[in-house]
Amino acid sequence: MSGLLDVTTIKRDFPIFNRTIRDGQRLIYLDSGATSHKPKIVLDAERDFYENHNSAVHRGAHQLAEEATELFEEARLEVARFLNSDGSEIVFTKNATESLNLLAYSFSNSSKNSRFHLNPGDRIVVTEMEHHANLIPWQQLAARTGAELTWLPVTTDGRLDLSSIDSIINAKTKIVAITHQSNVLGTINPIKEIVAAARNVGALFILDACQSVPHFKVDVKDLDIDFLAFSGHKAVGPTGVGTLWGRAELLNEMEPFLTGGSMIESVTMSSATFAEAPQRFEAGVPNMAQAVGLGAAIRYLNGIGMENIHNHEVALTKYALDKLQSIPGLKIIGPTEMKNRGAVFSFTMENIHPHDLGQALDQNGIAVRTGHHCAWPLMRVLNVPATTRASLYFYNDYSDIDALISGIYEAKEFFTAPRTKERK
Amino acid sequence: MSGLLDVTTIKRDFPIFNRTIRDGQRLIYLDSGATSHKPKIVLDAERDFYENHNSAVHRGAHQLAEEATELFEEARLEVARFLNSDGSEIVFTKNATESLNLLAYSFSNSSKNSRFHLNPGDRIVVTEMEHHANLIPWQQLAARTGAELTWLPVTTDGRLDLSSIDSIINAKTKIVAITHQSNVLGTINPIKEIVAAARNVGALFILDACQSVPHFKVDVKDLDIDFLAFSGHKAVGPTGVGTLWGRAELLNEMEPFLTGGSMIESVTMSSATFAEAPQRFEAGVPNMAQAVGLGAAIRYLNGIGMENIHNHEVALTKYALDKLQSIPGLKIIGPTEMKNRGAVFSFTMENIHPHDLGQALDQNGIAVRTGHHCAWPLMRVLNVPATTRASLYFYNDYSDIDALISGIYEAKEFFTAPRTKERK
Amino acid sequence: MNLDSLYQEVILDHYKNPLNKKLIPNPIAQVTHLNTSCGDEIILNLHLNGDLVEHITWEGIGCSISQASTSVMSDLLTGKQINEAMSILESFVEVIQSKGKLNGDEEIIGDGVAFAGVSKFPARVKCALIGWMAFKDALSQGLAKK
Amino acid sequence: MNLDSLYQEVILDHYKNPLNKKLIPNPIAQVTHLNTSCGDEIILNLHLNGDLVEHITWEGIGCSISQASTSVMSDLLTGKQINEAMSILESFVEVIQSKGKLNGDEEIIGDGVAFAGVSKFPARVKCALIGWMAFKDALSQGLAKK
Ligand SMILES: Cc1ncc(COP(=O)(O)O)c(C=O)c1O
Ligand SMILES: Cc1ncc(COP(=O)(O)O)c(C=O)c1O
Repeated sequence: MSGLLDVTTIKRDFPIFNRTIRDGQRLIYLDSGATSHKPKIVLDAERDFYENHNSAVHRGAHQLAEEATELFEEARLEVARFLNSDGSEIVFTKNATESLNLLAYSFSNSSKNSRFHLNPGDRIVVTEMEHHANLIPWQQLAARTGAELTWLPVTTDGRLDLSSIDSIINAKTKIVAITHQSNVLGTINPIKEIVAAARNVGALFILDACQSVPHFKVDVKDLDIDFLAFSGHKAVGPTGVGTLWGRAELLNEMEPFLTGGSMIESVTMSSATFAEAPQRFEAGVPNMAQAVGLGAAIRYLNGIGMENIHNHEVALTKYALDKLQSIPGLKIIGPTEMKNRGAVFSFTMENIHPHDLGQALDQNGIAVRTGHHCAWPLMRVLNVPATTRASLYFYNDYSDIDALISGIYEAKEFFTAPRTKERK
Repeated sequence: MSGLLDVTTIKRDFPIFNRTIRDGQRLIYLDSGATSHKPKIVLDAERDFYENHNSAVHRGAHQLAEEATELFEEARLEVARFLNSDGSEIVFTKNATESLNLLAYSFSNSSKNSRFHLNPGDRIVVTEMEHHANLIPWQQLAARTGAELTWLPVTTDGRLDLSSIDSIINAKTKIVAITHQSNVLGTINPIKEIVAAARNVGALFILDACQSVPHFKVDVKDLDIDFLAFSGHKAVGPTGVGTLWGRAELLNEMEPFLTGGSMIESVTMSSATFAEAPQRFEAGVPNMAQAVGLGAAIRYLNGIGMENIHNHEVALTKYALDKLQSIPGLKIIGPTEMKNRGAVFSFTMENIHPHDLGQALDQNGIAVRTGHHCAWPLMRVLNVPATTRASLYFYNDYSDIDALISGIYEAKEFFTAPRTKERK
Repeated sequence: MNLDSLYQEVILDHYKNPLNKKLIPNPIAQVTHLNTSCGDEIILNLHLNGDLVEHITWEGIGCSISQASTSVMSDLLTGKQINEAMSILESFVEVIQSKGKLNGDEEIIGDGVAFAGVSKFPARVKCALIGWMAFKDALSQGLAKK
Repeated sequence: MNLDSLYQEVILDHYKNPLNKKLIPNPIAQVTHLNTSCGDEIILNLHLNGDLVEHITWEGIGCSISQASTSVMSDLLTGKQINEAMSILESFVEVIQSKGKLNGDEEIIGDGVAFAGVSKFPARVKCALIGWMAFKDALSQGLAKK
């Protein structure tokens, strides 16, 4: 039994599925929400860069430098097209965390009369389901500027509660920064509705697209947002590369973040002026091979088809929700209906701590994540100390879910069986 | 003829030397100051990470996560040992530029009573020969805090002028940030002497070791410094990874820079507390494969031997200085004596603009860099708009220098030959 | 390695019936330790009587390893001389950090030997140590107050 | 490709004997353009007379490509109607950005055809365009002042 995509064939593109786990067992990887695996084509693209074109981009007049620059800039265009945007709007960072910090620091570097400047009393709005990467930078920005950080609450079934949106995103609001899909709950948020509220009060809208861009088509024009962040490593790309997309007119108005080589216009001992975006935000020799690898990753994803990936994940989600809910004592933390929901499943098991469950699954070759998933405040809201999380991608199929289900039953058996042996 | 190392054998480790330049010519790469090439062993280490162990470090309890974490932390220890330090003192960044910005931002995030806090009137001291990466972050920090940025001047023969060091590094001085070796001049600065001046007034000492760590043994304990930055990609490592070394007690007192996942202790919606160093400074899923690649790069360098690399480069430097100075019209920008000098040669040629000279060399397969080399203020001081720079590494030999010399003669011939053809 | 060899009966038993899991008030030191990667938490109260560890009581949430290990620790170290307690603690830490190389001496670390298998799972080392580290911390705070 | 086909005689000649390389004072617009990757600099003065480009004079330092191209530009566009000058500029830019695909029409861009080879060297495209971009910039500033 398989999903809509031919997973057997797809898996052949990913070398890691040739290895086994804990003494010869099949690798059942359900941790793509943390990081995805990489197809051979991405590794080959990085390697080709190093073996044939390696050189510092934008800096040399020799042939290697020309070739390296061309490959790097082609990768930028690939990412730009993927998001339905323009090359001048794509900044390469090291990960989504840096992308979001770039915004928060650039805003606090801005001068008093800039649109990015925050004053005491101004508001930054996030949600209770944010990943730490889209929460702490805003806490810090609020602390630096005296702005107030507030948030949209989460309902007990893991959706955003928008009932008070107009009082939360109010006239004081300058920035709204929200995740597209929760990495814990799987919830896909109604971005257009929130963008409309932000537009109404003239606030900037920032989308944390770490868990959406790898899984379904994200079109920045259609969503009508201002900034977007995602990480290459969750989208079958290399580690060490992330993306910040921003509207060109905004990026060009923003103050720099990291400063140094390649981002300048002119420099004296005591001051400097800066290049246009995206160069303005790419100080130093960039993560060239990684950017080139990300370009290849996106070509690969396009080859599979984002629509196909989405449909495949919808099928898996339906299957997994049914199966998981049939396990006695298992509680799904997050929406249990299919609507606006991705293939990420957090759950708790009666009388088994998530760490123990994760360990038991690992002994069967099943990789899940346990803990607070870098969304500790959400855990507090939902009143769970931790969850077990299975997160799927297009290289997973029904059999992986079956393995998870029987692994859970086995763990249940092991941890809740009556015991006789006496303590020494 | 070759240097002290067996370059023919060494080159076999570097796949890029199998390719040719501009219609079948041998690649003569004299741009390692910008970025170095990578031995196969480094590419294999990265690939092995992706193909066999890929997983988010420090986050999962499954086998892949364990293996990934172990490889990542082993790489950290490898870097630590290389600098004669401890794993807890090594922070992985994306490049040296980020390492230096990390310091500048962390310092401005510090609270009033912290030793890192700068007040108006406090002094930051750099030199006139800094790379933009070790200049602009301090300009910006000075602008944010009201501190004063000042600098040690450079003499006409490209050495630091230390005659007024005691009035420049004075009681107001809180930070001294200086390059170990100039990426333009090749000058190796007398670090211990400057550290002593900094210690005298209680200032922190930061070393930009981008051009030293790859070329000779750098021992942070012996130098008695506080922080050090270098980039992996200049040390036969991957792109997308840099290092910040800092004394443990300083790192643990410093405020975070990038914030997000994996660098926290505890998080609520409105505030957060932070992990110990180095985790405190590594927000988000790190550049894991690149860190592992850097570990392999350092093992490779250790295999060749830093002492051997240094001796090899000393031999090349002697040879190159003699040959270059014999070319009529060629002027070396930087020291012409061997003492405290690395294998980096900037020069100008009478009546040939560096760009044109670089282009002519490129047509012969010779990769050099032209321009201001991200040290624009130094160019102004030395009163040259730009230079041509040849920078060598242990995979270069005498024949590469010979090729450079004859390439320069050819260019001279071409650009200065008397011409007859009339303008149309 | 199968589940049984990691989760020995002793561990599961301590997990189900933890010892000293009820805080006695008025300790000489109270500490809270977090496992920052999963959100687990141990609150530990220490009572000293001269050089004697009089009570180690605790509260908290966590996985079987962390709960059982804290239970074992509280049982083992209560009634010991401070220096004896510290030397048991050092022996236990050594086993847990041995990456599967040490089995531990039952004479010294008692039920603690059941955790030797944990040392092969780096991600669980913190779980096995959280209670012990809390004790160590409480002890140094308690001694500072004396 | 050998050096001669990139550095055509025309280029080397203009480099040695640049035209209009002496600023005439009191321009309607003066602009300074930098090549940020190498530090090269062009200062350009523009004089308009109604719809006519009356003088283009300049100063600056740079490589042979940037100097020669600015010289060719100043010669070619002086005395032209503004819209004619702009259309020549567009043709030149198109050739330079063609990555070796266009040779350029000598009827339109005159000595500018000598720079067609530059379009194969992405790092030199900026050099070939710096003077032209300075003119474009000065023109729009000049027109704004009218
Ligand atoms: C002396 C010096 N400092 C800093 C840097 C910046 O290094 P990176 O661009 O890798 O951040 C470089 C290299 O470009 C350098 O040569
Ligand atoms: C929703 C969300 N936002 C942000 C991040 C941070 O991404 P990274 O760690 O790659 O910077 C993650 C993943 O860890 C995530 O799931």
